[in-house]
Amino acid sequence: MALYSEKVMEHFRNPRNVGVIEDADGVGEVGNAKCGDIMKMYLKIDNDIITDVKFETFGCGSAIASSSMATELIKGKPVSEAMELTNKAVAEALDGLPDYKMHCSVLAEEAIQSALDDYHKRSGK
Amino acid sequence: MALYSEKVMEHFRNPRNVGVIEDADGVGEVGNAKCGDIMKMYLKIDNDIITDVKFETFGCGSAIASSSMATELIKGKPVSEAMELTNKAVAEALDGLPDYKMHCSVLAEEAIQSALDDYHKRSGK
Amino acid sequence: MKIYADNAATTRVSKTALDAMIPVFTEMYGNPSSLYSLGQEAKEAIENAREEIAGIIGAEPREIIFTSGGSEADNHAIRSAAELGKKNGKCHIISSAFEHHAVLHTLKRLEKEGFEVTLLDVHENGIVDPKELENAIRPDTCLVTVMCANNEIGTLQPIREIGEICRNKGVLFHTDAVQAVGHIPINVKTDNIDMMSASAHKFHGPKGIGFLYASKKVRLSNLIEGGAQESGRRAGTENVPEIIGMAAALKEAVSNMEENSKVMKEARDRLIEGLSEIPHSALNGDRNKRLPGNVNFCFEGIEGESLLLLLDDKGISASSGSACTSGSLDPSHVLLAIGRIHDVAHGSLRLSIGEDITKEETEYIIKSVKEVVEYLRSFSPVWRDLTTGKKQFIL
Amino acid sequence: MKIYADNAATTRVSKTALDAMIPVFTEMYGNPSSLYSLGQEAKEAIENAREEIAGIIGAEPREIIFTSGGSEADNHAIRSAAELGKKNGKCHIISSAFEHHAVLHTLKRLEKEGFEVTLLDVHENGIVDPKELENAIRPDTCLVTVMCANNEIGTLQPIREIGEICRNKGVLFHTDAVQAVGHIPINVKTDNIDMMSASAHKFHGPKGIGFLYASKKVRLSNLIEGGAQESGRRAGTENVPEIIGMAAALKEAVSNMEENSKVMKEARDRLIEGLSEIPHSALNGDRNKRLPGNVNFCFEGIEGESLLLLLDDKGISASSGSACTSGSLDPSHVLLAIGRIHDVAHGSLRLSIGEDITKEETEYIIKSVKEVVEYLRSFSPVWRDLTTGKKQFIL
Ligand SMILES: Cc1ncc(COP(=O)(O)O)c(C=O)c1O
Ligand SMILES: Cc1ncc(COP(=O)(O)O)c(C=O)c1O
Repeated sequence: MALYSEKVMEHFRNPRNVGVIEDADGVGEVGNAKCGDIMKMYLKIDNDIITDVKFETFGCGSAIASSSMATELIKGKPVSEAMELTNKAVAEALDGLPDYKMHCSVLAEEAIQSALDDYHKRSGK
Repeated sequence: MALYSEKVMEHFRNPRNVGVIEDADGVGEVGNAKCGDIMKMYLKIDNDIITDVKFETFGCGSAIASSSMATELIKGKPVSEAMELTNKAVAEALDGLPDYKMHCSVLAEEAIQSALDDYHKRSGK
Repeated sequence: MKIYADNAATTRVSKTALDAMIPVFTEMYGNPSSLYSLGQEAKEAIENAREEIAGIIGAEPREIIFTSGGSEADNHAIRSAAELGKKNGKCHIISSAFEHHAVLHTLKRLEKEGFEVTLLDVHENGIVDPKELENAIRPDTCLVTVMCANNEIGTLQPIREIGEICRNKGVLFHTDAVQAVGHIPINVKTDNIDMMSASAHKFHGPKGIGFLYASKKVRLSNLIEGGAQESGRRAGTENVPEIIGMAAALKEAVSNMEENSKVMKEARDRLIEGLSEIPHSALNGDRNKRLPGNVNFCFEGIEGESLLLLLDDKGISASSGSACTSGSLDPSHVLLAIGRIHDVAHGSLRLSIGEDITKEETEYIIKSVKEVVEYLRSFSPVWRDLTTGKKQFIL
Repeated sequence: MKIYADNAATTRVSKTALDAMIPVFTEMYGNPSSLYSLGQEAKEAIENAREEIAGIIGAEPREIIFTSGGSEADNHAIRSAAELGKKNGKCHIISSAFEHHAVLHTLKRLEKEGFEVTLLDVHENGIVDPKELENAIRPDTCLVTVMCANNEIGTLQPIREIGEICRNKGVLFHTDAVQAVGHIPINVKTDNIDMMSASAHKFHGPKGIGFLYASKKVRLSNLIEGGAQESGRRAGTENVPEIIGMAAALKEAVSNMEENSKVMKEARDRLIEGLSEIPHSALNGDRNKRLPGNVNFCFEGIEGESLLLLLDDKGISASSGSACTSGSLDPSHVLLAIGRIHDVAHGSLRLSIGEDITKEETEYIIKSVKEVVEYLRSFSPVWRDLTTGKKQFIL
């Protein structure tokens, strides 16, 4: 009954895929500082496969962990699969989030979707 | 800050002048069982001197101690002096009573006065 | 000999409970609302305590709210039900004539605010009649609050039946189980209880902590406003050590309940037998439907306080009615409620024994009470009038 | 290194307080309302505690009411004043915008019941202006409640001046002194205080116990109804061990106050100096008129919770605003009240140090906070926007 699961803490402490992709094929940013959470996702996509993904997050422990987990879940996956990513999948992969932190996983889902939208827009699909 | 002073407890534990005077010159009873306190005083009076006094009390610790102390205060004293006995004197002689127990000392005063009234009535004074 | 026979007033904190508390005071001292480990450890500990307690009474953890004791729990439950009732235009509450003051005084306040209160008769045996309760329920009744076990005479109320009636009529049912929890089996589900108050210091837990069980279907309003502790239903930094002490004490009490109950009942029955030998005495409350540790007598011709003080001198701690009402001059409202007239009600004695009572102690109590009653009667003007025929014996 | 720097949330129970409590749990366990020796010993002990506490704050013993903590004391004081006010047709209350929720939420409830509440501005420095208070008082003002020291930013309010104004205008003055008692000198008489709340766990006493000082001229109504404890003003069996623990802790805190204060101020000032070196940071609350142990900063571009968790990993327990408000998504109402905009208020850190802080620990905290802030900024999209000029720095 700690605040967060071991998994959340592990991803929070050692977030995967932190950073920026300068020549990203899709970038998405969701949330706002007023609410205390902003996530920015950078995607590198090759042949409809997400070959690289990076994130930047301003937010609480679960926001950082959710970002990290979301990037892990889509890295190396086809775009079509990434488009199916749900916040529930992110939360589950983290062994759950406290009720009042579920919105962090929602943000992660939205950040990915937003980056994918950007990719689709740019690539004219 | 015990419930009662040492003096009260001492008189409660070893009440003086407990009992009955069969051939009393004055008898007084005050209080009622409904309120939880009844005191009965028996006086033997010789030449306007209270030569003996006994009491019976139904009541709490301070009622018993007040009865005991009151009898001590008037024993061997002239009737005139006994008539001056106040509840305050009884309470003070007991090193004080809790506020909500002061009525016990009042009862003791009244019991004495009632017995003296009886004596006066009987003796036609 | 030193015998503590006032366990209905309060109990000694058990070693188990104390041992559970001490490290919390000095090591696990974090605030459960704090995010860092020390705080979350404390949070985890109180949630474990909540789960433990919920399990014992057949509730869900979220249905347990920690309070500062039985009085707060009673106030919280009744005020909440009243507020709900008011919203629905239901301003009638049913209770019994011999509830604890935490209930009765709360109801008195509500009367001033426009509520109507029916207090059920508790009869000579100190037990509410479920039929009478059923008849008292009206369309505008918003709450029935009847205690589980009376704190003075120990009589057990037909909680399950009352709960069933309330459920059928759609009326909320609260029970003040402060004297019962940890002493007799209670299951809020099978006993049809919507709200229940308990206090740790009655079952060898610490003073100043208790809990309110409130079924998840009941929306509580706050008695104490502030932070979001207890899911927003009770503000204030949690009394972590005492919550943990309470859970430990309850667990211990419940696991030894059967055994303890047997010991206490045996002693209780011997005490009743022995004290009944005192002439012009009477047991208060039903002979059998009473708490395992409760013995309550009236002795005609004497007054309770002097009896207590002399028993104290003999090493016996006992009480004359509720501890809370001492300092008052009126005799116990409980004894009046079961029909004892004032004169007799003043001469009452409550012995509430613990599970560690020995046969030797039991006999010592009987002997001591007999001696003291006889002594006090020896110079009681009331006793004189009774024995000389000037007054009629009541008992 | 393990450093507990969240003493404003709660404190470790001192050895003195624990040692005072332990024998009460298992030996002096009588109910203070009981007449026999064991009960009267407990009664005597709590009355001694009451006298001790009263002496420390310049009150009379009968002006101290024991409560289950600061929240209950706040609720009790405010509700009582409101009830008195209502009787006299006075339904206006003045408070400040950054009170603890125990005060603010009680006021919100009163608003629903028809009261009008004016919340005074606390300005950028986190201090109420007595002139503004004076101007806010109306003929129908029944209560002014302004805290002694803020729990988040530690700013000290001009209590004595506020009290004087209230006294002159004939308005009751309550102060929530939960953060101040035991930490700075307070005398209810010279500080013109009519009612004051305190909580033991903020000065190394136990959780779940506090007190309300209420001048004898104030007639309190009951928040918790029931038995006649606390002269009929607060029902419920007294939390004897914790009352005694509280008195012991307060006595200790007050006798070491000067010394402790010196140590803490030195560490506080060094922390402020050190953390000010972090670019785009700002101290919250007045630089000098603050509690000896309070340091509160905003760091632009990062969020508080992740800061806390990483500090926890480094052994430092700290907080981001009131412990009670964690779990909420809104940034602290206190930081908003002093004019911090949401974006910045999210990135706050409160360090509330104890009297046992060492120079080494102070330096370790500075180093750790710098590291963590830098790390979090390294992947903060907000920080990127600020440093790349896409957004303007606020701090
Ligand atoms: C200023 C202030 N008031 C009231 C309280 C509430 O005190 P408690 O948690 O003891 O109820 C606190 C602490 O939580 C506080 O800091
Ligand atoms: C039946 C009953 N209800 C309520 C209470 C109040 O409990 P507390 O003193 O813990 O507030 C008591 C005991 O005093 C009690 O016996």
